[in-house]
Amino acid sequence: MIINHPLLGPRDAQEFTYLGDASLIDRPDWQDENAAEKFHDYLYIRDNPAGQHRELWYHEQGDRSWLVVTRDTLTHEITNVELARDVAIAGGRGR
Amino acid sequence: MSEYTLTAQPALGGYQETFEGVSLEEQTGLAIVSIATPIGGEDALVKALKDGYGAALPKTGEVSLSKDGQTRFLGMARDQMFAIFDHTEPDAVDIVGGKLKDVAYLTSQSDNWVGLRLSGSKSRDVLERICPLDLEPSRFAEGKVARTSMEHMGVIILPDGADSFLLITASSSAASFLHAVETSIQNVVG
Amino acid sequence: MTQTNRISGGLVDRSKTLNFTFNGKNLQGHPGDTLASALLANGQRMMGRSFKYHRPRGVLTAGSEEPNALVQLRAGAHQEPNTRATVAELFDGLAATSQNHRGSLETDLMEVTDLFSRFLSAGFYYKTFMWPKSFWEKVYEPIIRHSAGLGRLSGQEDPDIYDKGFLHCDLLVIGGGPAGLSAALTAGRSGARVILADEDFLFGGRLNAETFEVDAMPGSDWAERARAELTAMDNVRLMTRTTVYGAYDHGIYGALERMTDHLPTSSGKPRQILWRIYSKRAVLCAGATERPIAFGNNDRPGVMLAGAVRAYANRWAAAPGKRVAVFTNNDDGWRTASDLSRAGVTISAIIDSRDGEPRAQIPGATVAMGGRVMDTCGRKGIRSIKLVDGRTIDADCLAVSGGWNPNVHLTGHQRGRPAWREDLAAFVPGEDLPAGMAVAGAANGALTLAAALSEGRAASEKALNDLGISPNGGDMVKAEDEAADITAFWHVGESKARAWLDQQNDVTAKDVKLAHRESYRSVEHLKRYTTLGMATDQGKTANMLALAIMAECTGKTIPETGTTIFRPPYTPIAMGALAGRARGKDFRPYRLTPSHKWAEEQGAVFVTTGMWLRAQWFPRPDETHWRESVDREVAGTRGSVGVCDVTTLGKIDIQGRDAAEFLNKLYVNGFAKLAVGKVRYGLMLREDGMAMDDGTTARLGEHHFVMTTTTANAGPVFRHMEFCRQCLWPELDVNLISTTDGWAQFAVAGPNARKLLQKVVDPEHDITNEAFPFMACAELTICGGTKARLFRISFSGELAFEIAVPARYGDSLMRVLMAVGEEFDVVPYGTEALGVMRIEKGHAAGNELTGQTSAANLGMGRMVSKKKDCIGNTLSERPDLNRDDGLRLVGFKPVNRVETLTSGAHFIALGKSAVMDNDEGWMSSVTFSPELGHSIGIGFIKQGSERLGEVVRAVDLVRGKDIEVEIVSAHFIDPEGERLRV
Amino acid sequence: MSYSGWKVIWQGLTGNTGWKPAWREPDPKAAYDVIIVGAGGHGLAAAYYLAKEFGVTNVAVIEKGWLGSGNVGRNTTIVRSNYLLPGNEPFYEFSMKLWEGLEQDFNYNAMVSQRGILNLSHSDPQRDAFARRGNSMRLAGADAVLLDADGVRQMCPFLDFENARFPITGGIWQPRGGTVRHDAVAWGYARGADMRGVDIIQNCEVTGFIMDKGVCMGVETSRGDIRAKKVGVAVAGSSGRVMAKAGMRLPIESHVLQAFVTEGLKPLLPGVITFGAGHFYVSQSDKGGLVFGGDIDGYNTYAQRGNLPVVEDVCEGGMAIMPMIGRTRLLRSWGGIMDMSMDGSPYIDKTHIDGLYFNGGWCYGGFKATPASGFCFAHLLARDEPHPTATEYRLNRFRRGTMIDEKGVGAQPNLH
Repeated sequence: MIINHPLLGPRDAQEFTYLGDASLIDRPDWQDENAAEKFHDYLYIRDNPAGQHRELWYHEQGDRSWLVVTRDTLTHEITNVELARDVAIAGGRGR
Repeated sequence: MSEYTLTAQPALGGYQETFEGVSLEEQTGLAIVSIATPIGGEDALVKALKDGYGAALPKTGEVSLSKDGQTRFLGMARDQMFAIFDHTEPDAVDIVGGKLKDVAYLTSQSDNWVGLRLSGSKSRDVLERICPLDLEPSRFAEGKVARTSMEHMGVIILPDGADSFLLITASSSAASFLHAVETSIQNVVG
Repeated sequence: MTQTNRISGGLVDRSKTLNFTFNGKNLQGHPGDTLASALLANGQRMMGRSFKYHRPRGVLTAGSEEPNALVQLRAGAHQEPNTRATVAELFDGLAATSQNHRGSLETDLMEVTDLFSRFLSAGFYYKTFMWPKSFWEKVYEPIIRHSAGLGRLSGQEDPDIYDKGFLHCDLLVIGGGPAGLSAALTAGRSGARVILADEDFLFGGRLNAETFEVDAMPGSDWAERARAELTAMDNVRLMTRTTVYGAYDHGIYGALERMTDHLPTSSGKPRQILWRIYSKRAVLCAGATERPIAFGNNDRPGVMLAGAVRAYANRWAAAPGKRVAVFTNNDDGWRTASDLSRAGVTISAIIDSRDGEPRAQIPGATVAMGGRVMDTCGRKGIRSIKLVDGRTIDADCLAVSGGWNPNVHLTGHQRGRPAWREDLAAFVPGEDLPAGMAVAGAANGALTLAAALSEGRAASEKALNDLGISPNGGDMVKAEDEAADITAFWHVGESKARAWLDQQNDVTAKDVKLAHRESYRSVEHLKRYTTLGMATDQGKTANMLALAIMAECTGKTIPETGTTIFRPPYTPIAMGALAGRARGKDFRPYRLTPSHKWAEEQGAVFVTTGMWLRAQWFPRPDETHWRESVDREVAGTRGSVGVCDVTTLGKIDIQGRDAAEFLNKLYVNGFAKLAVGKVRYGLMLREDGMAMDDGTTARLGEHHFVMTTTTANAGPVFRHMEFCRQCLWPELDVNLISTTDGWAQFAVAGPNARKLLQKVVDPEHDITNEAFPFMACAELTICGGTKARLFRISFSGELAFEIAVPARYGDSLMRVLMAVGEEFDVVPYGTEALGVMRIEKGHAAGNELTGQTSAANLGMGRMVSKKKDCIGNTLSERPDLNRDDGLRLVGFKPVNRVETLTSGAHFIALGKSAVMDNDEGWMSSVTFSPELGHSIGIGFIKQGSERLGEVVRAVDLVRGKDIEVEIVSAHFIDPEGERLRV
Repeated sequence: MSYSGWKVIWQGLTGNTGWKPAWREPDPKAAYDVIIVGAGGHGLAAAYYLAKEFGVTNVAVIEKGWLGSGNVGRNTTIVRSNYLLPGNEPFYEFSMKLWEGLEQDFNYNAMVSQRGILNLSHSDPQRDAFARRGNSMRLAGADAVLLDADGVRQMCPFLDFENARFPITGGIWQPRGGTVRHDAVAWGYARGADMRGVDIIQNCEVTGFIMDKGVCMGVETSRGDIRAKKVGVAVAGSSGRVMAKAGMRLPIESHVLQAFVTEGLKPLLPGVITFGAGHFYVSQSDKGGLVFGGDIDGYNTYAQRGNLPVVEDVCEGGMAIMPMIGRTRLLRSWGGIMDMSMDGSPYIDKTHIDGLYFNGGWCYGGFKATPASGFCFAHLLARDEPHPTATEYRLNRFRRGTMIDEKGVGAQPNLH
């Protein structure tokens, strides 16, 4: 597979390490009253879609950036690649 | 005062060989300093680079040069670049620090890496066996830099001439990397 | 022996003669021959035996689809089983032997199995060999396995080398026949970066096998001219002997280039190269494969595909027989008759299953329109054929054509399905091609010449337009379309004798019918039940016939019955090539420590830890057992001072205004308040609450920390930290960079450690206990001004330091430490002594940090701060991780001190039986303690910390040991930690 | 009809015209006691044991494609019970015992071939871990032999002992491990279930679940609604997709595992061998091909195909331990979709929806579990309580913190 890195252009997926669903960015608040349940769902439960999947890849053999890649799990077509840090900030993390 | 002094050893013993169509040479005395941008500190760094070096902040994957041509800034990541220049002592980080003051986070990387220069008309054919990147001259020429993996080893590669590449690889596995390049040479031109 | 069947013409170089042997017989051929063409030229029809019934078989095809003519090529360690004679290029000295027979090829004792074939029909083995039960392993299976396989590996290491590489292009053209050449010329002339690859050693494809004209010259001449033009283009890479075998995601293709297989020896160069081709667009011009017709005894040597017969005559100047008959359902068979007749070969008959007028006048040939071949006669090769109308006709070669199947394989590698074309009676590429791929020529169902040429050009132009390159292909080539009428005809129903479909696996038409009768009706069931299409040719010539017969049985159409899924590789690829250089010591890189060379000089024994090679111990000449060396190293360290290279520990430089806060969130214990100049031990959890890694982190400045990780986890921890930094807490100002390789780091341990270091540390730096207490750190200079870092930390439990210098000085520092340490009898120690001392101190390491153990299990539950958030704290509070009877890390001593503990033993309470229900934990690490003089261990046992003093059994069934052990504190030596604070 | 050597001879003498269909092709009835979704190995085995052991015969097995088209049709055929953890080992040993009597039980020769499985170790910590595991196996009544390097050399002299990057220090050997002809397992269970009255309905896709007041009453299919008292889903690889139709999110990700076979060779390997320092395991089939595999590709996918890096990685591992295989050729590769669970261990459990039962999350260990999985799922469906060897395979175990994590890599499915 080839991942079109937003800063570096197309790179072989072999340079990357895969983590999983991009929802892993959304780490719950430890002081939430349902923190135990929320952390359980956060860590263990997946949508696991057959189709568009937003997922985390780490450019380990490159610029060490974490990326959010939107990829179809049926065809492997990649339609979007973003820097995970930007996604995290846009999603409200770090506020 | 200790009666002993320490002597520096080049990781590959100052390796240098010439083959038909390529030569391969360890770049001893290559100083490397990592420069990381603090959050919100990009403007200050841009200014310090300009003041200290007459250089621009490189984009990721690109190289900018100091005004005196002696220091290259490799854009390694969005918030990190490597300054590389010839300097044999291990105090490169202080030299860069002297120029940039405290606008960035500096880390010595000189001893983390070993530089190898591969040059000659066959150098692309040699790299073709181990490097996944497209090295075609119109796509990857001087001014570009990339970090990738060759034979399971991380490598920073930058063209520094028409048929010349600087290959920067981790010092602990440098012997294995040298072996990989030598094997390519042997398989292609040897 | 003379080349009795060599005829005139062709593309072989008669000016040179090549000597080769087949089953030891000396034969001759010429450059340009394949082994198959040379054998045919020498009149050798029989080339092998089939898998199941050991039927005599000759060559069926002239290409990589060959099911029968498989030979063992070369000898000794170079022996290469299952090589298709049809693609093995002839070279001087080639030695081939036939396969799968006991006795000679001609008199195979195993031929007897053919007599029992009625009992060995499809799937018979699923129905028998079940009684008596014990006979399966003792009798039946050994017999079955004994007859397994075709060729034989030498059992020796492959002596050849292999390489790999990466290529990039705008357009990859797969196949260099008329369509492929046309596509490549168009793109090449337009300035695109082109790769043209063909599995053959000549470009031209069928042009070399036919007598067609292109641009008013023989097709093979045109192909040669095209090759020459493409060769001259800098933007085109031509690759012969290169099979593009797989279409992978995003335009990546796998290709195998055979570099030296056509040479007597590879001369130290790679035998084959595996290329990964990154293409923006690809045009598949893989041609088509002819299929046979099924009829009785259609497997005898001499029965061949008509296109192959034509190819042998036209390209290789080898007549497959003296009297050739043709059986066809399409116009192609007639071309075989015409071409061979023109070359002077007698055509005895043409049997065309279609009605109507003969399609050509062939002198001397019997013509049977609407005719069908029912059976063949002859023992080791055909002598005559029998028609359904009762006629018998002499022939030593029967050329059969059932039509052509487009080679759609690569279009299906991403699970695209082909589509049925009734007019061709064949499957063509479907709609869902791999992204970026187009198909042209015969592979696309354009089975005639002019159509193939123009499709190649058109597909190329379309790809160029997609890429924003203006097509500039020059003049159209001139050629004509040949006659190509076909009426589907699959098998001769009147045949009583067995009609073979998959010739290598011996699957017959009856087997397909049996599969249908027994309800194995889906194509996949059919394949799996009968083994159809599972042989080395992947059923390239067989599958369509079987599908057609199954369709007849079920009353469905062929496309309703199904298609086969094509998977890589297109043709089989040598394992050596897929591995490339990654063999032996080159399997993975080595990481070496800065003192490696020095350690080698000392005769150190090395051990692999991950990618690193570390000194395990340093034997002295008088030591005969590793324990002697290790005990001495431990005693020397604990008694005076020892030095160990600990460079392999991961080092991460952490800087930023929020570095302290970042560490506070990463580690379970607090780091926010760590003072500058101090080091702290930290434990990191995964989000699920299990221990991830541990190590020490030093605060070198207000905004500057250096973390150490375990050797094994350096990479994963760095990745995890970047995840936390970029994804979880993007607001924190913190930057990370690895400095593992940058600093040579040595542990200096033992009561004289300070004294030794005082001899190298420059005098302005005070490292006395008062100025530089336990857990202090500093940046200082040594040996007259060399920058260094000093950490007062201890893994051994002794007064200890770790000293780090830039890696370039590592070798030198090791030598200096040894020299200045001479007066203290300093010992270098390896990982084994390191391990002994850490077990004596009860420190957890890799055997304890298994990813299955929590902070509580490790006895560090109280370190997990409840006052702050950190990775893993919430989920570490789950009930089953906090059970009262949870596992705890404790120490163990054998009750009888002379007993040796073993790692991996399980704990069972005294008086209970050794079964899983009574399992209370396991011993994780053991060592002989030189200081205590007996074996000790640490391990996990339920409620361990509350059971100190209790005796349990350590049961090690796999080593036959069962001993009583006492539960003790894991801190065997200096439990109060006095030594490390002096 | 029952199969035997005599039948084979008699049929051979009479033209092989008397063989009967191995299973019927029935139309679905309006209702069953139990519907099992998925005619893969586990689903068919569950139906077989429901009928044979628990007397529940009014059962349908519903399959989207052809029976056996799940992972039972695309694996590397290995059976073993060399597990470490108490939650797993008794279950897999139960499975091993069922394998050992399977053929006589269902009157179909699935070629259970117990030629042993050898896991190589390349370091002392790895040897220690194998000892711990071997003892777990022995405590659970399974067989395990710890070998040193010489022991391995005696058994497999062709391995690379002289020039290895990761020298072989020993191994753990389970003599009763081995291989089974995978398709025959599906066919044997299908035939056995069919003979006992189970309807196997192929080419019938489940499109939804019939729900009434939160209770599952049956399934909607491409061939109409079919009602049932209980519905069990055993569609590993597609669990995410199918259970989503019941509104469930699972602790599962779908990944592809590739497998490979070489051209047929004369006998070469004694049993199953696995490399402990790379990703490679191999056995030789009764036809002579080397059947091998390695790691999953490592990214979520429902496409039954993999990519080149893993192919290379696996072959590199192969050449690293047995450099004699360089000149044999890889013939065919394929990919199967795995339910990768969050701790590497499976689920056999009731769901929170009454009447709906789930079997999945087998990672790449599903084949060897087939008999026990079927048996335990049948037990759960018939009696509404877990079989004693499958008590830990609960969907809610992560809430309690009872992970069954053999590899110790945590909640990252692609690492299991």
